[in-house]
Parts: sequence; structure tokens; C-alpha cells
Amino acid sequence: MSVTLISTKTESNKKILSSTEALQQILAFASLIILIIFFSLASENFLSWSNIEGILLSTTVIGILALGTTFVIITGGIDLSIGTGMTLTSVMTGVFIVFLGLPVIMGIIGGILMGALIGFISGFSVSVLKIPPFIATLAMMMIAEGLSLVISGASPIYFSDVEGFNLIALGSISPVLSIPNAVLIFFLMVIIGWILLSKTIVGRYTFSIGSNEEATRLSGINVKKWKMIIYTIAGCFTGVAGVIMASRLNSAQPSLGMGYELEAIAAVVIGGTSLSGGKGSLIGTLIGALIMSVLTNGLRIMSIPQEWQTVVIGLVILLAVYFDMLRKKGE
Amino acid sequence: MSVTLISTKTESNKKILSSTEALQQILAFASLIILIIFFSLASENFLSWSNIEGILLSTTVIGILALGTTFVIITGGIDLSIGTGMTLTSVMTGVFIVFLGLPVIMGIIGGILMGALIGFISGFSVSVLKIPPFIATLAMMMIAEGLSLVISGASPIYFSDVEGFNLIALGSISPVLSIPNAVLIFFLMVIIGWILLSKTIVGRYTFSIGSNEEATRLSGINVKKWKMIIYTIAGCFTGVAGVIMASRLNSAQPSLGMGYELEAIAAVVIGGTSLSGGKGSLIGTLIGALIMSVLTNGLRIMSIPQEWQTVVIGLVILLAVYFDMLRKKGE
Amino acid sequence: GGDSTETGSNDSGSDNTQNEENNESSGESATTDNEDGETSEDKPYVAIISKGFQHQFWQAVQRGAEKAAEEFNVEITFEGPDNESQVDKQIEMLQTALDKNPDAIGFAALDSQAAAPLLENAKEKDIPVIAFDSGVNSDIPVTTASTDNYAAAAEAAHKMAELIGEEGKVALVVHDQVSVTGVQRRDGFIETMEKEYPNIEIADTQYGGGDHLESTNLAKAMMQAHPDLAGIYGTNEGSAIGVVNAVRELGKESEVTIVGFDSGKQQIDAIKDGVMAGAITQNPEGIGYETVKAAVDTLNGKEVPETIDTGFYWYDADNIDSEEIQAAIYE
Amino acid sequence: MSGKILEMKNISKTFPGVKALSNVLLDLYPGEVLALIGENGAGKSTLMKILTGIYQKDAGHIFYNNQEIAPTNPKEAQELGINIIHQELNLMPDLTVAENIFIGREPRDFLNFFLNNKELNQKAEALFERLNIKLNPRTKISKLTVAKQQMVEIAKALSFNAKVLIMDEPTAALTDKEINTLFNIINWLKNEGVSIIYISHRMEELKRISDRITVMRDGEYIDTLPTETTEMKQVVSLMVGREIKIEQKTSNPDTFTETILEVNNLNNHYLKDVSFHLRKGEILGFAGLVGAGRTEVARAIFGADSFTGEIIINGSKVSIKQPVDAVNHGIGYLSEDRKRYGLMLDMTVKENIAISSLSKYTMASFVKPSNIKKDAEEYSTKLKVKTPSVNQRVKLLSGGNQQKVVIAKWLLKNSDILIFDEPTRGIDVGAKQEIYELLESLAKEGKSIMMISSELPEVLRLSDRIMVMNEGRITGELLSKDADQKRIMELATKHY
Ligand SMILES: Nc1ncnc2c1ncn2[C@@H]1O[C@H](COP(=O)(O)OP(=O)(O)OP(=O)(O)O)[C@@H](O)[C@H]1O
Ligand SMILES: Nc1ncnc2c1ncn2[C@@H]1O[C@H](COP(=O)(O)OP(=O)(O)OP(=O)(O)O)[C@@H](O)[C@H]1O
Ligand SMILES: [Mg+2]
Ligand SMILES: [Mg+2]
Repeated sequence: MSVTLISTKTESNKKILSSTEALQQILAFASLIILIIFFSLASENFLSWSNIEGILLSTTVIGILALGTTFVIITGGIDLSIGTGMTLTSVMTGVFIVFLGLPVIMGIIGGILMGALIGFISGFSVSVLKIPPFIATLAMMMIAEGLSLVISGASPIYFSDVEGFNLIALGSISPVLSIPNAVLIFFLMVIIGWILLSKTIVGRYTFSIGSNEEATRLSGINVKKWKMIIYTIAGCFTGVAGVIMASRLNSAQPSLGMGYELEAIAAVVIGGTSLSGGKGSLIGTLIGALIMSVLTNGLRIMSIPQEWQTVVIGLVILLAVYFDMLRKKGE
Repeated sequence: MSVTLISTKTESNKKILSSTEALQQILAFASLIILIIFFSLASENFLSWSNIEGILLSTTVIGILALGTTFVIITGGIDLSIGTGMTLTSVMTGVFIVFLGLPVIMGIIGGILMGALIGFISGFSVSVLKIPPFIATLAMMMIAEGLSLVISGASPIYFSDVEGFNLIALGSISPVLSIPNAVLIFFLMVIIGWILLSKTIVGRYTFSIGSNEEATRLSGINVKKWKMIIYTIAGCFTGVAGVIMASRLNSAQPSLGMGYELEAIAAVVIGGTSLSGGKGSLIGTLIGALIMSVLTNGLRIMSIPQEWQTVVIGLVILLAVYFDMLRKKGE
Repeated sequence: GGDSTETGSNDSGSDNTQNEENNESSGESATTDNEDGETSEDKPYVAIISKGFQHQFWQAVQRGAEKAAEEFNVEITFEGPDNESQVDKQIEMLQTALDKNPDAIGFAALDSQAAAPLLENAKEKDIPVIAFDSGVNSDIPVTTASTDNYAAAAEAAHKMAELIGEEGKVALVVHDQVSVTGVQRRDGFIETMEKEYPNIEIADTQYGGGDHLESTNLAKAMMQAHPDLAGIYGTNEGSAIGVVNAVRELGKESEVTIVGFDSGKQQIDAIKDGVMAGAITQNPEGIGYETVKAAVDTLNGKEVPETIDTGFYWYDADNIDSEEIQAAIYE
Repeated sequence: MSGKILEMKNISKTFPGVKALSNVLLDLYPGEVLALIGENGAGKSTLMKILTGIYQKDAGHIFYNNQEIAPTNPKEAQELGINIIHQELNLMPDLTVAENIFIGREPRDFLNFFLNNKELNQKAEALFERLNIKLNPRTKISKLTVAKQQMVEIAKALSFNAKVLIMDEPTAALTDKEINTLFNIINWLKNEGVSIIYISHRMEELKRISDRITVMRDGEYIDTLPTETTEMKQVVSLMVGREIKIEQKTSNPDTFTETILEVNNLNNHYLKDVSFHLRKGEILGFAGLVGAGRTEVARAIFGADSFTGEIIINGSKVSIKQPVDAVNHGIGYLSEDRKRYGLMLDMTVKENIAISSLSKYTMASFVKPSNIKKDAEEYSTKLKVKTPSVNQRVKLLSGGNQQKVVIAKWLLKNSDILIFDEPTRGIDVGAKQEIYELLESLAKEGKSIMMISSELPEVLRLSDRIMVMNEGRITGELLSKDADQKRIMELATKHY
């Protein structure tokens, strides 16, 4: 009798659950739409195709970084090394292609592997050395910053002589609308990430570790190994971002990157991923990254003075996360 | 009988406990000493009084920020707004003294109150609005950054015409050795912070909240209120750092500050405070801050190329925290 | 005359020994010439504190300084903060440099007022200070080797006006809102336009921090907001390249006139390609060279002029290959 | 070693400052249920954690199927066929029931890399069917009550086809219904030849389920007895080293006159019109099935959850919006999950005891630590908290002793109204008896106690009056003299 009771409760609960989740995504998406409507009313030029393309293009680098770091954040960690790590990967791409004269494709793979290596080291520090992620990746951030300068000799590495390198990001293989490749790659990374996170074993363990690391370990999962894998995957995303960055600037700029990590993390959190781990989605991160770049672009198009832009973005982050909290509380 | 047993056990355990704690402090202190010995062997100028003074002086700002943020970190939170928040307080000090012509002392108090206000707003966002500290203070960081530029009109505010303002930091009221006031103020803040953290009810609740916030709430503590108080206290430290910064530069530099939060947090963590809350000490933070500035200074005085300096500091952070972990594990 | 020991420093004997040891331990960054270990004791040591070290411009200044160091047989170290807002970091570098008891100091102040107490300190120690890049607002420096940024920006404005036929809208992408160079390069341009070209409207001014990607994104947004822009002026290398990228990405090469500042391979290429109309260059190697030369002359008791104008040049496709320009630009 | 599936010999283990095990023995035959009992802190959990590779032993040998083993992690033990249901829940709250059960063994598609969620849920459903448990495999753990979470833990352990199954207090969070289900499962497993080590503080269960009983005390092996021929009294005295007898409550309802707490029409997301009153010196028991809403009532009154309704304390209506209000009105609350809601695990015994009463030790916000230590020592001695000193971190105490620390906190605070939610959960008989006596003496001193318990004998033993709940409503009220288990159960299953 009481058994029946339990099962009916469960059923209704399920319905509530899925509709709340849907609501959540709709709401996050709604903020984005509201921003877009607001800016299109404020400026005629906002909704022009070329501006939309510009917004998408400006989302790519931060967006890809944010995708990768979503994995890490869902495990309950954080990755501060993605900004300068990205720089280091673009420098290494430059080294491979320009200094060592390797073919472009090898350079790209090399850059992504460099990203993977950075992620692996962070993952190793976090899981094997047990250094808290914040501090391990803070250290990694500094190391990557220094190494970028050391390796490049503190001067940009130019790809001007490498034919077609620029096209990786800015060419377009899309038959319609000539969407830049960087944007296509970004969406491809969203899909790859989404598959990894929701369809594979890696994704399952990502959520599991973030939800209760100790219980995961006691369930016989090799948490150390999987954490390293997850950080390494995040590192691959960093690598891809680095390559796109290099291609878009047609150069590896060794002194860039600091501060990008905070923007990426902000995008992740606006997208509804919880910093305490266990909860999150890549579609959310995509929306979060778009919110950030729509906001920046819109404020610029409205010629709001820079200092006010910063204030407004800060306030929007506060509000976005506050409403997300309310929503979750209402759940 | 069992009572006697308990009491004997108590004695012995107490000894063990206090000796482990002492060991920990000794070990942290040991890294500092090793660094100092290393650098004094590497460069004769390192131990010159004026360099020691320089090291101490360069510890003050980051050190005071680190002291304040130690409170926040012990509650299990984090404060990313301290860097630009400090800038905003120094700008406000400039506004009060230079623009509004208030007496210096009023300007100082005003600056500190501004810091308190920033801390209060962060605390409010964290405890009442339930926004995770990382994101609440990230937003606050951006808001403070923007406001500093807005309020100052994006140009430094100079205190050149304010007599004696420079002496707040650089004068010396100490009868011996002419230790700059900034250093004395720093040590004073260490003492104030230490008293607050270990002798008062605020300190108790700081640890208690960090150890288990929900249990603290259910023990009848008004956690919201105390969190706001704790963030506000941290904000006061930010304010003091802002005033010292202004005095030392004899100007309020509105675009400074970004990145200081990470240095301060690194100092806190090197000093043995746990980012997951519940554990930490201000003496540790003092040592952590000294390690950071001795390292920076030592590398500079050895004329190590700058890019390598960053790498070395990153590695030292990793090592320091790693050994701290080992130590705690051994406990 | 590189063998002079009469540095004007009253306790030179012991100081020089110390310097020498320093330099031995730091071989890498100093321009050493150690074929004859014993004579290196006689080599004067000049510590150079610049405004940055990561950027191309400062790397070029460093090259010039190193060239002079080799020529005049002195040892130098060259360092600067990560970015031009870090006034206090620069002060600390200056402090550390003073503690190394150099024979002379080369200094490019981010904020002269903030540095005033340390310059006094240098004076007390009888260490001559050579100011470079932008003037140090103090009578302590023996000379100043600098570019007049305001005049250079005015020249950029004249060229821009000429290129767009003295009418239309122009916009600025500025690298910094607060630093002296950022402000002068902005104001020199804007004020010249306002005063002398009534038909030219300044449509927008935004700040990209000298970050290539950021500047690209914001220049694109600007062109979206003002589709009829006739020209854009970028105030340093990163800003100018950002503008070039933006114009390229939008395919507006034939519509928008770009005027840049500083040099670097990408600007040079853009000029050769005709995307960029031309740019102002300072003479960074000249600045570095003159700074060290002035230091050596001072140490040798020679008269040095009160200011050394290192000049600036307008360069475009026509004169880029001239000897004069080639000497001033760097790839 | 004929026929033994497992033999642990001379196992010793020392934690910093605590000798948890010394020369402990244990043996286990195929298809038997071995009860492992002992007071709180006797070392039962530690011994089992060594067996399952979570802790490493300092000395001793483990033989499994006559082969020496030394598992270094839980997975190794699992692979050998040794599985454990931990005393503490070990679930991932953000994953679903099925995902939790099959973590690490997910059904996969190609490349062994892609998940097959359909098969996963089917497997879970099949498992539940086999075990006769009703659970939805797709529900997130965080949406389940503690009891249902415990069922998930049990299902998870059973899904392994273990040869040795350890259950560390599996029934602590269960009510009779689920306990019956569990016991059916255990009997079925026995028939399958699975050996079970069963840890519990509920003496009455041992008779029902175990074949032999191994008793531990203070980290040492005491004895092993066959259940059938052994008197429970004997086991208990072996366990605590003295005699204990359990009495029945007989109280005169007329002795209580002064109403101290009155609750009228309490409503919230789960509760419906809950009204009752509590009188000075009275112990008011709350009985009910899992999910009856007793904890909800306690949390609402304490201000931990929001509610509408009226609360009257000492004749005046009070507003309670958060726990601090309740505490200021003299209410103390001991929660059902001490680790999550009761303790600062990283802090010391004395700090935990003093946390609610700090203002007592404060002058101008300066805290006087010496008085705290004195009082904490007084209370921990009074409650016989087994700890090397009050400076020990609470994390390192055994479950029962942790519970005593929470009780000490409210005693020190001197709250007039005490709400005890499952006060003896996970506490051994000896300590239970002490806590019963404690509650009684508190009531005698004039404290008023609201006591929630899922153990009916406990409710009957202590309560002067009993409120029974079901589905968020009060379904009846019984005086102690009229109450028995049958009448309570009738009310507890009564529907509206
Ligand atoms: N990780 C640890 N560090 C230090 N001491 C520990 C640790 N784990 C357990 N102990 C101590 O070892 C002893 C045995 O604890 P254990 O948890 O095995 O007891 P138990 O018999 O399971 O008790 P309970 O019935 O209360 O669960 C206790 O004194 C406990 O405080
Ligand atoms: N935050 C909540 N949201 C929705 N339902 C809840 C919440 N908290 C509890 N419930 C539900 O309310 C019911 C009452 O739970 P409660 O914990 O009060 O029962 P209980 O009588 O104390 O039983 P026990 O503690 O033994 O499980 C349960 O069915 C539970 O699922
Ligand atoms: Mg146990
Ligand atoms: Mg309950």
C-alpha cells in the first residue's frame, strides 16, 4: 500500500522534473532573446547579418574555452589556466608550423595536443597531487603565461607566409550564408562536447565526480584517472581555441590571454552550470557565451562608454545568476 | 576510572595536537627561510636593509588584501573583487580628499568605509541573494573596475597638493630602523585580523560557517548576518589596502588592481588556508604573502628574465601547496 | 670609454663588486661580454625599467639598449610590468633596481608622481637617472629620451584628414584609457581633428587594452554602429592590427582608411597590401640606444642635452623602404 | 580452514591518537548471516572498511576462500566478490537511481565508450523487480528521502552478485515495512549461498535475522555466539560490559499542566493543518512511517523551512522565520542527519558543543576559551562522549559519540523546548539507554521534549503522549497508558 504511494509520487515527480528543466533552458534562452530584442530596438545595425556574423565570430574563442571548462566545473573544479593556456597552444602551433616548418595540419594537431598536455598537467596536479583546482590551475596559468613568452622569444609568431592558415578561422566551407569556419568549428565543438557529456562514459563520470567524488571513488571508479581525462579533454578545447585564435589573428600573440578565463567561467555560470559541481549543460554554456558576446557587442554598437560597459556586464552577470538561483529554488 | 582515562588521554593528545600545529607553522616558515637563505647567497644585495624594507613594503598591499580575504576563504567563499575594489577605494579616497576637499583623516575613513560597502554588497549578494561567491565577486570585480574609471574620469587623481598624504605609507613613526608606516600598518592589520579571527565571536562563526554552513544555521546562528559582517570586514581590509596604495603612489590610479586578487588568494593558500573552508590562519597568510614577495623580489634582484620569473612563481605555488597537502595528509 | 669606474657613486668600490656578482648569476638577460672575466669588474651597470616588456615596442627598445650596451661596453638589465596600468609594480621594480646599486638607471615612468620618492632616493644615492619614452615630471633625470606622443598623434590626425578628404566620420581604437601614452595618442588626435578639421566628426572612441582579438571585435562593432565610417585610427600595434583584422573581415578595405601607430610585421604587411594607409612610428630602438648612450655619457662626465627627441615618423607604402624608416620600424 | 569463506586474523589498526582495532578476529561461513555488534566506536565500521580495501590494516591477515588477500581499494574487493553497504550513504545526488546503481558498470554501446541508457534503466527495473522494491530508475537521488536512498544503496550492493555482503546499519533509516523487505531479501540471499555480515544496533533484529553474533568492544574481539542458543541480555552485557534492562513507560498525564508550546494549523508544501501542544516536563513522541512528515514538522517549528500557521510559546504568539528565532525562543533541534545538519565535522568537540552558546562566553565580542573548555568537558563527561579530549575533531568520533556531541550542544544552550529527531539513530544499546535516561532526567528538570522516532519500542519507552502522523497530517494522539504498537500502526497508515 505504502509502496503504491511511493511509486505514484515518483511518477508525478518525473513530470515536474522534466518540465522544470525545460523551463530552465527556456528562461536562459529568454534572457538572450530579451537582450537581442532590446539591442535591435536600440540600434538598427544590430540585427544586420554582418553584425550577427561578427557576434558569432566573437563568441568562438571564449565560447570554446567555456565549453571545455564546463566539464571541469561540473566535476566541481575550476580551470584558471585556459586563458594563458590558449595562448601557449597558439604559440606552439606557431612553433610547429613557422619555426619547424611542419605542415599546417600537423601544427594544428600539435597545438591541440599542447592544450591536452596543459590540461593533463592540471588534471595531474588536481587528482594525483591533490592540489585544489583553483590553485593548481592558477599556478598553471602563470607557468603557461611565462612559457608563451619564453618559447616565442616574447614576440609574435606570424603565419603570413603560411598559405591558407588564416582560412581555418575566417574562410568558409559552408555553402550558404558564408558562415566563417570558426563559427562552424564552434558549433561542431558544441556538438562534440554535448555528445561527450551526455552520451558517453566520460560525461557520466564527470557528473558523478561532481556530484559526490568520494562516493564515486567508493563505487570503484578510478577517480584520479577520470579526472585527468576530463581535464585533458578540457585542454583539447583550449587547444582548439588557441588554433582559432592564431588563425584569426594570423599570428600567435604571446602576451594575450590573461583574463579570458574569467570571461569563459562567467559564460559557463550564466549558462546555469553550478560551481559546486554535479550540474550543468553545454547548451547552457552556449547560451551563456552568446549572452556575454551579444551584451558586449550591443553595448559597443550603442557606443556606451567602455567603463560603463564593464559595470553593465557585471550587473548582468549578477542578475542572470540571481534569476537562475531563484529558478532553481522554485524547483 | 573511565574519567581518569579520558583526562590522561586529553593531556597527551593536546601535546600531539599542538606540536603538529606548531610543526605546520614551522614548515611554512621554513620555506620562507629557505628562500631567504637561497637569495642571500645568490645576491649580496638581497639582505641589504633597504631591500628588506623594499620587500616588506611590497608585501603590504597584497598582504593586507590577503588578510581580509582569508576571512572570506575560511567561510568557504572567495573574493575576486578585492583587486579592483581596492582601486575603487583609493579612487574614493581621492574624491573625498582632492575633489571634495575633506580633511585627510576623513578621506581615509571614507576610503575604508567604501571598502566596507563593497564587501557588504558582495556579502549581501552571497548570503541574501545566494549567488555563489565566485560569481558574485567576479561581477563585483567588474563593477568596481568600471566605477573606478567612471568616478575618476579615467585619469589618476593626484594627492601632490595634499600635504603629508604620502607619509601615511612612506613616512615612518617608528623610532628605530625607520620602518615605513605602510609596513607598520600591515603588521597592525595582522594583529587586528588575528585578534578578530581567534579571539572574537566573528572568528568563531567564520570557522563554523566554513566548516558546515547548514549546521551552523541550524545551531541558531544568523548565518546571513554573519556572512555579511565577515565580507564587510574583508572589505575594510580592502579599504585599508586602497588607502595605502593611494598614499604610496601619491595618486589614485583607476586602472590598477585587476589580477591582485589572484596574487592575494595565492598568498592565502600558500599560507595553508583551505579553499574549501573551515581551516586557515592569518599568520599563515602573513607567511604566504612574504613568500610571494620574497620570491618576486629575489628573482628580480637575481635579474632572472621576467618571463621565467612568472614560470618560477607558478612552480613555487604548486610546490608550496603540494607540500602543505602532504603535511596535512601526514597529520 | 667603457672602463670608467668613476660613476659618481661615493662608495663605488664595494658596489661594483656586488654588481658584478649579480650579473654573473644572471648572465642571460644582461648583455655581457665576458671574454675577459677580470675586466668585467670595471663594466658599469645600467638598470632599465621600462613600461612593459611583453610588447613588440618594448622589445625593440630593449634591442636598441642592448646594441648600445654592447657598443659602449656596459651591462644592462631591462624589465617592465605586464601592462601599463601596473604603476605600483613598476615602482617595486624601480625599488629593487635601486637596491642593486646600479651605476645608472634608465626609467620610463608610468606615473612620474608615483615614482617621485624613489627618484629622490636615487638622487641621494647619486645614481643618475635617464628618463625615456615619456617625460618624467621631475628635475632629477639628467635627460629625457622620448617621443612627443601628443605631436605624433596630431600628425596621425593630419594624415587621416588628408587621406579622407577632410570630411567624414572617424573613430578611434585606443589601447588604454588611463596611461599617459594612451591619453596623449588619443587626445592629440581628437583635439587636432576638432580644432583644424570642422567637417570631420569623431564618431566613437573605444578601448581594447591593446589586445588584438578584443580590438578586432570592437572595431567590427564600431563599423556596424557607424557603417559610414571613413577612417579608423588605432593607437598602438594591437589596436591597429585589430582594426586591420576587422576591416578585412568585413571586406571594407576600400571604404575605411586605417591609420596605425607603432610597427610590427602585420602593420608593415598591411601597409604594403594597401589595407592600412600608413602609421606613425616612433623610434624604439633609437630610444633604447639613446637612453644607454646618455647613461654612459653621464657616467663619463660628459654633458648631455636636457632632452633627446628620438622623433617619430609617418610611414606609408611610399616611404616604407627608405633607410630612415627601416631604421625606426621593427617586424 | 574447512568451509570458511572468510577469515580475518589479528587485525590491528591505529588512527592518530586512537587505537581503533587490536587483534580482532572474525570468521564467516557460506550462506550465513553473521551479526557484528558492539558499542559506538567499538571498531565495527573500521574492520569492515579494512576488509573492503578502504583502509589498510596495520597488522593481521585476511583469508578469503583460503587465500590471503589484502585489498587496497574498493574495486579490488568488489572484484573478489566482497561488497559493502556503508553506514553513511554513498550516493551521487545529481545522478539518477539507475545511474547510481550501475556506476562503473554502465551498459555501453560501440567502442565501450557510449552509454546505453535504455539498457541501463531496464537493468535497474529488472533488479528492482527481482528484489521486489518499488523505485523509479530515472529519479534523481536528490529527490528521494533518506529511506529510499538507503534502499538504493541496498539495491546497488545486491546488484553485484556478491559472495560476501556487508551491511553496516542498513536499517538505521528504514521503517518496519522496508525492514521487512530487506529481511526477505537477506533470507533469499542466504539461500543463494551469499554470506552476510550484518551490523546493527537494533538488538531485536539480530534474533530475527542472524545465525551467529560476533561481539566487539573497544576495538577488541570479545566473543562469537550462536544466535539460537543465546539470550540477548547476554549479548548486551558482553557488548557493554554490564547489565542493561529495558523498561516500559508508565506516566500520569495529570502531572503536566503548563502548556509551553502550542502549534496551530501548521501548513507548508508537505504539511496539512498540523496542530498540537507540548507541556512543561513532557516527552511528546512523534510516530509514523517513512515520509509521514515528522521531520517536516520539526524543521518548520525550528524555522529551518518556511510555513504558515501559528506558534505560541509560553502563551505568546511568536514569529519564527529562521532557526535563530527559534533558538532565541528556547528551542533546540537535534536533526536526523547529524553530519549534514548537526556538526561542524572539522571542528573540535568543544567548539561544536559551544557553537550555539557562544554569547555566554563572550564579553564585548571577545570569546573566553577557558570557560568553554571547562563546560564542554563537563557536558562530554556527563554524556560519556568517548573522545580522547574535547580538543578532538568531531570527524574522528564514531557515529554515536557524534550524536552525543550534538545533544551536549543543546544542553549547554539550556533550551527549554528540545526537539529530538531520531535521537538514537545509529547508537548502540548501551548508549541508547544512557540517552533514554538523559531524556527522562531532562524532562524531570522541567524541559519539554518533542521526540521523533521510527522505532516504536523507543517511542513507547519514552513518550508521555504520542502523536501519530501520516502523509503530512496528524492522524491521532495517544496517551502512554493507551498506546501499543498495534494502535500506533493503525493510525500511521490511516488515510484521509
Ligand atoms: N579516519 C579516522 N581517523 C581517526 N579515528 C577514526 C577514524 N575512523 C574511525 N576512527 C575511530 O576509530 C574508532 C572505531 O570507529 P568505528 O567507526 O569503526 O566504530 P563503529 O563500531 O562503527 O561505531 P558506530 O557504531 O558508532 O558506527 C572510533 O574511536 C573512531 O573515533
Ligand atoms: N524539500 C522537499 N521538497 C519536496 N518534498 C519534500 C521535501 N522534503 C521532504 N519532502 C517530502 O516530504 C515527506 C515528509 O518527509 P519527512 O522527512 O518529514 O518525513 P519523516 O516522517 O520525518 O520520515 P523519515 O524522516 O523517517 O523519512 C517525504 O515524503 C519527503 O519526500
Ligand atoms: Mg560504524
Ligand atoms: Mg524524519
